Amino acid sequence: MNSIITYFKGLFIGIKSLLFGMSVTWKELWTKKVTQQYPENRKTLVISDRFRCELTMPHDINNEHACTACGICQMNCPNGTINVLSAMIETEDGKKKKILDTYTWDMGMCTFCNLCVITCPSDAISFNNQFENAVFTRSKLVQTLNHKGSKLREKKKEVKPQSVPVVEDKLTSSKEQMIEPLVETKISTPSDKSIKNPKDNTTEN
Amino acid sequence: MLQPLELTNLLSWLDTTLRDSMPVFWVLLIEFVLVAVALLAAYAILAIILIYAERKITAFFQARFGPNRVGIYGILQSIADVIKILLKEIIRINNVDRFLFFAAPFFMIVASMLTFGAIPFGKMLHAIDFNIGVLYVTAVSSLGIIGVLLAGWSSNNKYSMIGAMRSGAQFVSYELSAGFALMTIVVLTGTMSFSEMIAKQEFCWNIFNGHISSIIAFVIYLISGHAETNRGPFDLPEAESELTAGYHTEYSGLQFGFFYLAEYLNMFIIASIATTVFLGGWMPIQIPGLDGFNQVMWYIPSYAWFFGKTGVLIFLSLWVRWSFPRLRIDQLLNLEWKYLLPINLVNILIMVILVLAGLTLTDLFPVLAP
Amino acid sequence: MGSLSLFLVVLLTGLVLVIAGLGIALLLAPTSFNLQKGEPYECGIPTHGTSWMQFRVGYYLYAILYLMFDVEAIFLFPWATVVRDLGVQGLFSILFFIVILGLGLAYAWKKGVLKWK
Amino acid sequence: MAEQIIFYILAALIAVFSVLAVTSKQIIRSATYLLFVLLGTAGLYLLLGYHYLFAVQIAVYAGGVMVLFIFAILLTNRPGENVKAERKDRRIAAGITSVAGLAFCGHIIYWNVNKAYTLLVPAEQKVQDIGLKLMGTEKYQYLLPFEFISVLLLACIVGAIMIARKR
Repeated sequence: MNSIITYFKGLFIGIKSLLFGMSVTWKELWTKKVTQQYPENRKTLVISDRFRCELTMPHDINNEHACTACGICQMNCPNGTINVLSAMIETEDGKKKKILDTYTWDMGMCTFCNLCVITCPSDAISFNNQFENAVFTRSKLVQTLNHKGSKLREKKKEVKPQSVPVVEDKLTSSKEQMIEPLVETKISTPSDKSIKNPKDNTTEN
Repeated sequence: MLQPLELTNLLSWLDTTLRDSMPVFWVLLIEFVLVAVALLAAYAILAIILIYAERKITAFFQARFGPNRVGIYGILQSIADVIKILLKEIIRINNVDRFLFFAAPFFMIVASMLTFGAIPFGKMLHAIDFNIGVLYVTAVSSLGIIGVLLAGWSSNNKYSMIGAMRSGAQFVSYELSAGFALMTIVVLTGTMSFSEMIAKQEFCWNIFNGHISSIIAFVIYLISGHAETNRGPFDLPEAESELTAGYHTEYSGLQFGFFYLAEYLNMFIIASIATTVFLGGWMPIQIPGLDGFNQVMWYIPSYAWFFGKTGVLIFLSLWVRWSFPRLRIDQLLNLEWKYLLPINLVNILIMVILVLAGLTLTDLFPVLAP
Repeated sequence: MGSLSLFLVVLLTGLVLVIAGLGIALLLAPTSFNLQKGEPYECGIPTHGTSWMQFRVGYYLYAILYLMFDVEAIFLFPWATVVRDLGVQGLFSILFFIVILGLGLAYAWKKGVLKWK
Repeated sequence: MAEQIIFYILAALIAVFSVLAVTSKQIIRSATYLLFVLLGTAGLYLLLGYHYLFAVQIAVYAGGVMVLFIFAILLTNRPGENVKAERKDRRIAAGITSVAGLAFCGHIIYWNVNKAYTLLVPAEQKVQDIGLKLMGTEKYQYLLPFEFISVLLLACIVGAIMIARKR
């Protein structure tokens, strides 16, 4: 008897739940369609700021960048995507100095993990939002990031006197901490330093 | 009655002019060729329309646009698909049973074509009209399962084999329910011929005529018909996440296309049989006594009524398909053998009682009888 | 003759559709030979053994149950067309028939045949 | 005339596929050839105008029995293997028996074909008539056998379940 009751109960509950499921899809049928029609909506397309598309090395109007050719990004890259070639030059005052010669980045091997950007001590590189990256040959994926004839930006002492020791701290600190700033320092421009610094100081204390 | 858009006048005019000008043999030959061409054209065009409609409606159920690149609103998409599938290589697989591998698509297409030919598309648009119409349709459509089983067997592929076995078990199970559901209506109308059935539904569709019993039969027929076509929540034989493509995994190019074609046409056939048996077929909506209204309804040609009703049922099938997750095989067989079949047997007896006690609508209100 | 010839026409239409389709495809479609192309489509590792092997008994049981009920349905169809003429006597004779077959279904249910293991 | 041509085509198909069904080395192909034989028989029924019987033949044999055959073949140990050829003396004996059977049946059919031919007139059978005959209780009506069929089918179900469950 009990089994008969469960049989009919199951039947009616089944019918009810089926009708409920169909009502859900019926509503879905009339919802606004969210598909982006890509080439047509190029003008209005919004790409999230956090989206990592292409590694770039920002240059200012004087064709200067911030890369000191230290090679930390190259060492931190898990795939060996980055290749930093440096050159030695002699400055006016007779000192020998290492400067950047070519900075190549192979997009085909990049996993866009952002480690290079996080670890860069001088915030010379960043990911931009330029997402249309398709090319016809694989060799075109290998890009040279520093512009022709560019040189290292001279440091202005008054902007951030404390920035250098902090960066060193970060490098010597343990590797787990490196994951943490991932969210905050999406695009590290020099102006971001003011946000980043208090955080680093707290971890230090 | 004035019926300006019907094809009946055209057809009878064609027949008489042919008969006047040449011997009977040639007339018959020409008419047969015309029937064949019409069927082929209808088959192909319906397949193209159905594929487009399915893709578009599916997209809307999933909050996206669907095909909209090839032609305006993507209407040329399925034509492009047809051309593509014709240009695809038919790959020769090692270790298959070549004769059966080749023969399987024939079973699929011939079964669906023989069923397709028995559908009354409109007034006089009816190729095969046996007096056992309903039984003929259930019998012939069961040939398709042979195609599925042979395809699965001959491929010598484990996925295909399992898919075919599941499909066989599923098809034979649900074939029973479909047959019994149609039998309920045969009890009600007392005829198995499609044309007589339609004639009896002039003022009162069968689904209303046998009220409770008819509606149960209708729902059961839709469920089991849907299951027979291996679609929607019942697509275990080709469950792509576990069996790749089921019984037609090894088929490529147009040979695969035939399976695809037969699947879509079977969807249409199930919907159109349900239309004919339960919803009055090509008969327009008629209300006894309101001659003016009936006349207006007749201005809409009968084939438009037929395709309209069938289209609604196809939409229902797509709606179900995109609403529910796939069943497990034990759930599938339970649904048939523990729920649908016993309910069906009881339902037939209820219908017999309704008929004998004079409780059907046409018995209660004789004005509804044709 | 009329229905038979129309049936033949429809049958031939179906056959012609497949043959013509395959013919067009063979003319238009490219062919190329590749040793790996003819392999059975599986997970990527070469197939182990044949797939023509022994299967479980469950499928067979469902098929035989189906056959019984199919034969029953075939016998019920002629009866279904004459329910009105037969009256109450027909109802009782068919009630007996259906109940006996219902017993068969109940037996199968009780024995656990309908349970997929 | 056209009916005769169709009849001869169907007869040839049935004969050829019967032979193939027996001689084929693969059991699944045998089953398929047998299916063609059964479909040919269905064609003969259609030729005679027995639409009901035609549908029964297709529904039961194509839909039911063939599926059952294929599932049953898959129950055997190695369904994909070729059947071994019989010993030569057995083959000769089988050949002689079948030829003798053919001669015997052929003789009977040949001498009685004129009588049968006058008896059988192709005519469309109405299903309603079949239904009335099947359910009637008078002479040449078949209610009792009809009811017994249900008992027979019940016995079949029970038997099949018993056999299959023993495995």
